Amino acid sequence: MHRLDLICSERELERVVHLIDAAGAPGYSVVRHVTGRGPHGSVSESMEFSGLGANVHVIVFCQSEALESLRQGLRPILEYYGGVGFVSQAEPL
Amino acid sequence: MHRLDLICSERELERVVHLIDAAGAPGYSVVRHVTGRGPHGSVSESMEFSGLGANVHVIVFCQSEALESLRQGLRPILEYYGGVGFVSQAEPL
Amino acid sequence: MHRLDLICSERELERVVHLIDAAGAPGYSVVRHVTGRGPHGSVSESMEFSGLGANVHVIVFCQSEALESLRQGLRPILEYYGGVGFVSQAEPL
Amino acid sequence: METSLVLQNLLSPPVLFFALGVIAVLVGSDLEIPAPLPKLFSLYLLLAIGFKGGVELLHSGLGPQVISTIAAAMLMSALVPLYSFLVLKRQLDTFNAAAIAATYGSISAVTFITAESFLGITGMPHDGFMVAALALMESPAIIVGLLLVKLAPGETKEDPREGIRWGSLLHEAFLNSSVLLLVGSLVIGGLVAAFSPSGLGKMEPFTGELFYGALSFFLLDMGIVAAQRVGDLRRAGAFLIGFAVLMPLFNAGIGLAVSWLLGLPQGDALLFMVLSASASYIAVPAAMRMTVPQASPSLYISTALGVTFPFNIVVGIPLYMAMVRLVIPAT
Amino acid sequence: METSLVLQNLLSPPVLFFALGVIAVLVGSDLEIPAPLPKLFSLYLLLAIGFKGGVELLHSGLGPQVISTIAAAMLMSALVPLYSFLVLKRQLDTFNAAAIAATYGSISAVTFITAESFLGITGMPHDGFMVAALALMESPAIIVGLLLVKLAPGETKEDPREGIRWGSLLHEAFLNSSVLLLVGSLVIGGLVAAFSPSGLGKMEPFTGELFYGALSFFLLDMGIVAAQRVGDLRRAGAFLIGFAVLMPLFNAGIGLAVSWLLGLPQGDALLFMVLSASASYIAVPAAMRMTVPQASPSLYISTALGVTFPFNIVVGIPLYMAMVRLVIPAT
Amino acid sequence: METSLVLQNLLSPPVLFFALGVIAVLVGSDLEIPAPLPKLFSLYLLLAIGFKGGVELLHSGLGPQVISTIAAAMLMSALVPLYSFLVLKRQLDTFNAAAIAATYGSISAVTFITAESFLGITGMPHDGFMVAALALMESPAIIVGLLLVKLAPGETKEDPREGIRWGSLLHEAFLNSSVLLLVGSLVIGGLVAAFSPSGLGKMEPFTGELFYGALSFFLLDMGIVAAQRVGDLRRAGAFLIGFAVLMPLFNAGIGLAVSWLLGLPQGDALLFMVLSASASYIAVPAAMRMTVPQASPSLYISTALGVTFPFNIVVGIPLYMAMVRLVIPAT
Ligand SMILES: Nc1ncnc2c1ncn2[C@@H]1O[C@H](COP(=O)(O)O)[C@@H](O)[C@H]1O
Ligand SMILES: Nc1ncnc2c1ncn2[C@@H]1O[C@H](COP(=O)(O)O)[C@@H](O)[C@H]1O
Ligand SMILES: Nc1ncnc2c1ncn2[C@@H]1O[C@H](COP(=O)(O)O)[C@@H](O)[C@H]1O
Ligand code: NA
Ligand code: NA
Ligand code: NA
Repeated sequence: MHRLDLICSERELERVVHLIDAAGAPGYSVVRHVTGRGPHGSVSESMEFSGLGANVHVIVFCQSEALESLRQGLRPILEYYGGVGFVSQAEPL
Repeated sequence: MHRLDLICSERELERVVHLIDAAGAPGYSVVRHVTGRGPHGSVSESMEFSGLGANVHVIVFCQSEALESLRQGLRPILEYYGGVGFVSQAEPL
Repeated sequence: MHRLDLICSERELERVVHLIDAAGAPGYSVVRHVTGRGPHGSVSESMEFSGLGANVHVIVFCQSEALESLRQGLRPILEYYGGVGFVSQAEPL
Repeated sequence: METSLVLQNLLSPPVLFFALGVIAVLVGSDLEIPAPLPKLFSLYLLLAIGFKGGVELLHSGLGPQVISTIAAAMLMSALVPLYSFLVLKRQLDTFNAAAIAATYGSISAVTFITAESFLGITGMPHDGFMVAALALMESPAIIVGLLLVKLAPGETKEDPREGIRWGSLLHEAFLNSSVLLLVGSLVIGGLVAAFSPSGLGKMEPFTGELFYGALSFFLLDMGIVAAQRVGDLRRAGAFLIGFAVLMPLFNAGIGLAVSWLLGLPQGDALLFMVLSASASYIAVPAAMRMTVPQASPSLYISTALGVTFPFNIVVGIPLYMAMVRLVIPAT
Repeated sequence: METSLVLQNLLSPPVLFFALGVIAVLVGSDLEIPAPLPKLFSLYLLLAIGFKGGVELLHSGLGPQVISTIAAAMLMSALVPLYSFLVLKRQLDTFNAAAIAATYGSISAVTFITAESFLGITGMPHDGFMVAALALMESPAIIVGLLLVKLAPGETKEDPREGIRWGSLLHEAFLNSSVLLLVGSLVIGGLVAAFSPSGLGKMEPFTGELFYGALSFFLLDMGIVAAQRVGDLRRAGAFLIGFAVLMPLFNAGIGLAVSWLLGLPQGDALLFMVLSASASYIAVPAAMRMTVPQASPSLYISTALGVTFPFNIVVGIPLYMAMVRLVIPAT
Repeated sequence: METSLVLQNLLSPPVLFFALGVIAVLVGSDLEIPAPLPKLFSLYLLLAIGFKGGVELLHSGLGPQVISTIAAAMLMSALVPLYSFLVLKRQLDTFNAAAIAATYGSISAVTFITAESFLGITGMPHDGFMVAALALMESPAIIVGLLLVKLAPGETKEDPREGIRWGSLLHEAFLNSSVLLLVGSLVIGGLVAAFSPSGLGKMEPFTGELFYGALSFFLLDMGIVAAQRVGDLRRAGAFLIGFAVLMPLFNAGIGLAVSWLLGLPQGDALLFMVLSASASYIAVPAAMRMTVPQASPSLYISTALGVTFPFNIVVGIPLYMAMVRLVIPAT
């Protein structure tokens, strides 16, 4: 099976979750309050009180078909709003 | 070496940690406040004040023997209470 | 591409981030409030009010060159202060 | 039921902030009170209500009426799950029926607090020992809830930790964080009032003056969380929604009858009704998640928090007050 | 401008704790107020200011001056972005110019609160309806900000969700969490004052007495966050830093003229100037992040929070007070 | 030692809530105060104690007794680690001995605050400048702690950042968040009292009235955390547990002698003893973690927090009070 790691702004989380559901993935997990740096600058939690939010790390374990469908939906979002997605292999315990 | 990613309810964390220790794994890391969705429905932090808790993400880097022993102990818990476990390869830095 | 997972005390985070920037990695992500156990004992969040802090989980997706340079810088820190680093393979979505 | 009473409740800060939380969700605003801030308020409210109850319990003493009221409350919390289970079993499997039944046997501290604040506004006195009743109504419901599952034939999956389940259930029933904090603060309040009374005045700004505002703030979050449950409710269906409104009414009626038999004054009778009518979304869901993982939290939390809680807060409290005034003579 | 006025502001707890936060960053201390604690204070301040404003708004009523003041405030928040955009476009691309312009059209609730506290110390009265003006100045600025981007030719990248952008913009403009909490608390304050006045006294320790200390605590965090922006500022350059000081001065001047035209008393005029002069780092950045992701948050947040906010808090408020005293006769 | 004194301390809300936290852990309850809520209370207590101390320091002024008391306190915090180290070296390696020694040279702000509250209850006055002593006792202990490691022959592993260690140690010693917040709030309190006195009354509900309740709430968490350390203690062994009880007693004795020499009144003498007797679990562990990573946090935190802290809170404060009454004449 595949493991998808997605890191993007938490402002995009709702849309990402819709895509994951639509792709038919069996589930997903979300870690909030992630900070970091990428091509668009650094993201901290210091503006959290303002509603700006930090990043989320979304993990999806899924089969190739769901991954393909997710890829189509996620790429434009990552390109427009920033964020990264990486795929690796993982087997169920 | 192996990398085990385990996501389950934080109500089961204590038992999982006991299993990890018993399996002789050299260590583990825990991320709390994980939310998500799986076959048993979605888990949010909104009931956190009630003591219901959210999910945890447990990461274990270990050798095959510890993994095997962990597998025996974890599977019944994941089956009974829900949650997922995935294994991938990782090498020490 | 490579995926580096680094777990160490949050007191070392600043120095680790400097190393990542210096190694020319395209970015990184940080999860705070990580707890766990390793060869040096267990780390909880219960002393967080004291400024002692818990662990951080740092994720870096990067190419081999950056990884090599990171390896040089990180190893002495992990040896001196504790913590673990693991490398696995991951491809961009 | 006088309109002024209804209005005064509806337009009190706690109820209005609850409504604001509901509205925020309905209009899709991103208003949220991030974890663990709601936990801060929830811990604070339990601590403060326990402490104040302990102080008042010391002043009222442990006379026969106090003891019989507390006993009646505990009995109530064991009986409600029994007949609730019979009703729920008509439509649900054993696991979900038992979990929801336990929820309704137990109590909602915030509903109790809101009723207390309402009494404060209407100037009707009540006794501190009612907090002791509140504290002791969670454990019986949890135990009866699991008994119902255990005694239902052939339905239990095997728990991977065979054998230790009962121990951890009793533990969860009596030593879960909200019971412990409530009972602990109650004892502390009594001890301080008895032996260190100069400490009372110094606690008052924290446990007393701040209380109402903190309750209002917490209800803003409760409104958000309750409204987020509306989706689950739709899936739960008309049967459960009906149950979540009618069962509290029925329980309030029983509570009123018991109060009358016990000879409770009006204020205490109202609180007894509210205890009977309310359903737990604090200690019980956590206990059920542990002991009956087969039951779906979305069902028992949504009914208790999404329907019964707002019903009691908005409609129930003034309605029960009107019933009290009809049945119990003013003193 | 009397020195005592400047001193009294500079040496008030909120400003001093702000300075302590700045110092902590400058000396490299590890002092931090971890998330989500600042959010607790930010939610609390909005709730309390709204509630108190609602109570006072009920007492002052919705007369013609109230309505014309609110209308003028909304107009101001739509106009400021327009001329700010023209200035900013000389050096910045459309996206960044529009985002910063929107920021300056909107308001900073904490600057307003600090000015209110300053009025309290100097004993100058002001009206509660100014909070309504505050609440209504965020939405127009957000809308004008996006209009500026949309109407600039050929610059928009395609949003992956074509079409739905306008809906979600209006949503963000009117229903973002700070506007909703502010307006909601304002309405609640008014309702409680009108129908459930016994609730007012019970809220007072929370929304009233605690307020000043909580503001001071929050400003400690604001000092830390503002000082962390200094690095970004260096990259932003002299043009933006100049803009972040001169534009508030200019806007305060316009605000004073409008106040004079409206016949506002001194206290209200000061608040009107502060609303005009302040820049948003709460609702607007979140809205811009969503609708103009091409703009760099480090630019619009750093100017608003790193320069304009401390400038207003430290220098602006007493300066505007001196201007008010020159222009508006005392009543 | 009068029993009423012991009882009044034992049955005060802060001590009882500490006990409740301990009990929660012992019975295995899931009661927890999740991070970062304890940090909120810890920051609040430092801010409030500093602010109040600054106000009082301004009133008492910086006379010779104030200066000599503060100097004595700083000396004490440098000496205690030296003789503690000699004792500890009999059983521990250099790293652990030095880290624990530094811990006992420094102070516990919460123990100090509890002693202040106890003075308040017994009606014994004390001076605000004792807070300045508190604030200045952390840095010397940290520095001496590292000197002990550096001067011990051949034991230091090479730090990957050679050379910069001293700079970052001094930085940590003087600019760590608790020292900075305490000293900063002290200065702010003094400035406000001197130049902006109308701000004092507005801060009072936050820094004054709320204080006692917030302390009690925080001690609930401290009880939980201290009790969680019991397991570590068992591993630490009888030697360290004995040290953690006897060394505070010894230090309190020295503190009493110094107070007598300085001619301090009873209340100040009690506080001086408490400062001498208490051990740090706030600034020092963080500094030691950074500068002596070879030492095991479970040892130095467990002794300071798991033994010495509860000992001082429960037994020490009334005991020191009895000693003060024997030695220092009432004024
Ligand atoms: N190479 C990377 N490795 C790990 N995380 C990254 C990387 N690049 C970006 N990120 C994360 O993705 C977030 C958004 O990146 P961006 O908006 O593309 O700058 C950053 O704040 C980081 O948290
Ligand atoms: N396919 C998946 N990928 C990532 N996380 C998952 C997946 N399935 C389940 N989870 C996580 O595991 C938790 C428990 O799942 P369950 O109880 O089996 O529904 C969910 O709330 C998710 O956080
Ligand atoms: N084998 C492991 N798997 C996962 N996390 C680990 C492992 N070993 C250590 N850690 C993490 O690294 C932190 C520091 O380890 P150490 O200081 O080396 O004991 C621990 O507290 C754990 O969070
Ligand atoms: Na009930
Ligand atoms: Na403005
Ligand atoms: Na000491």
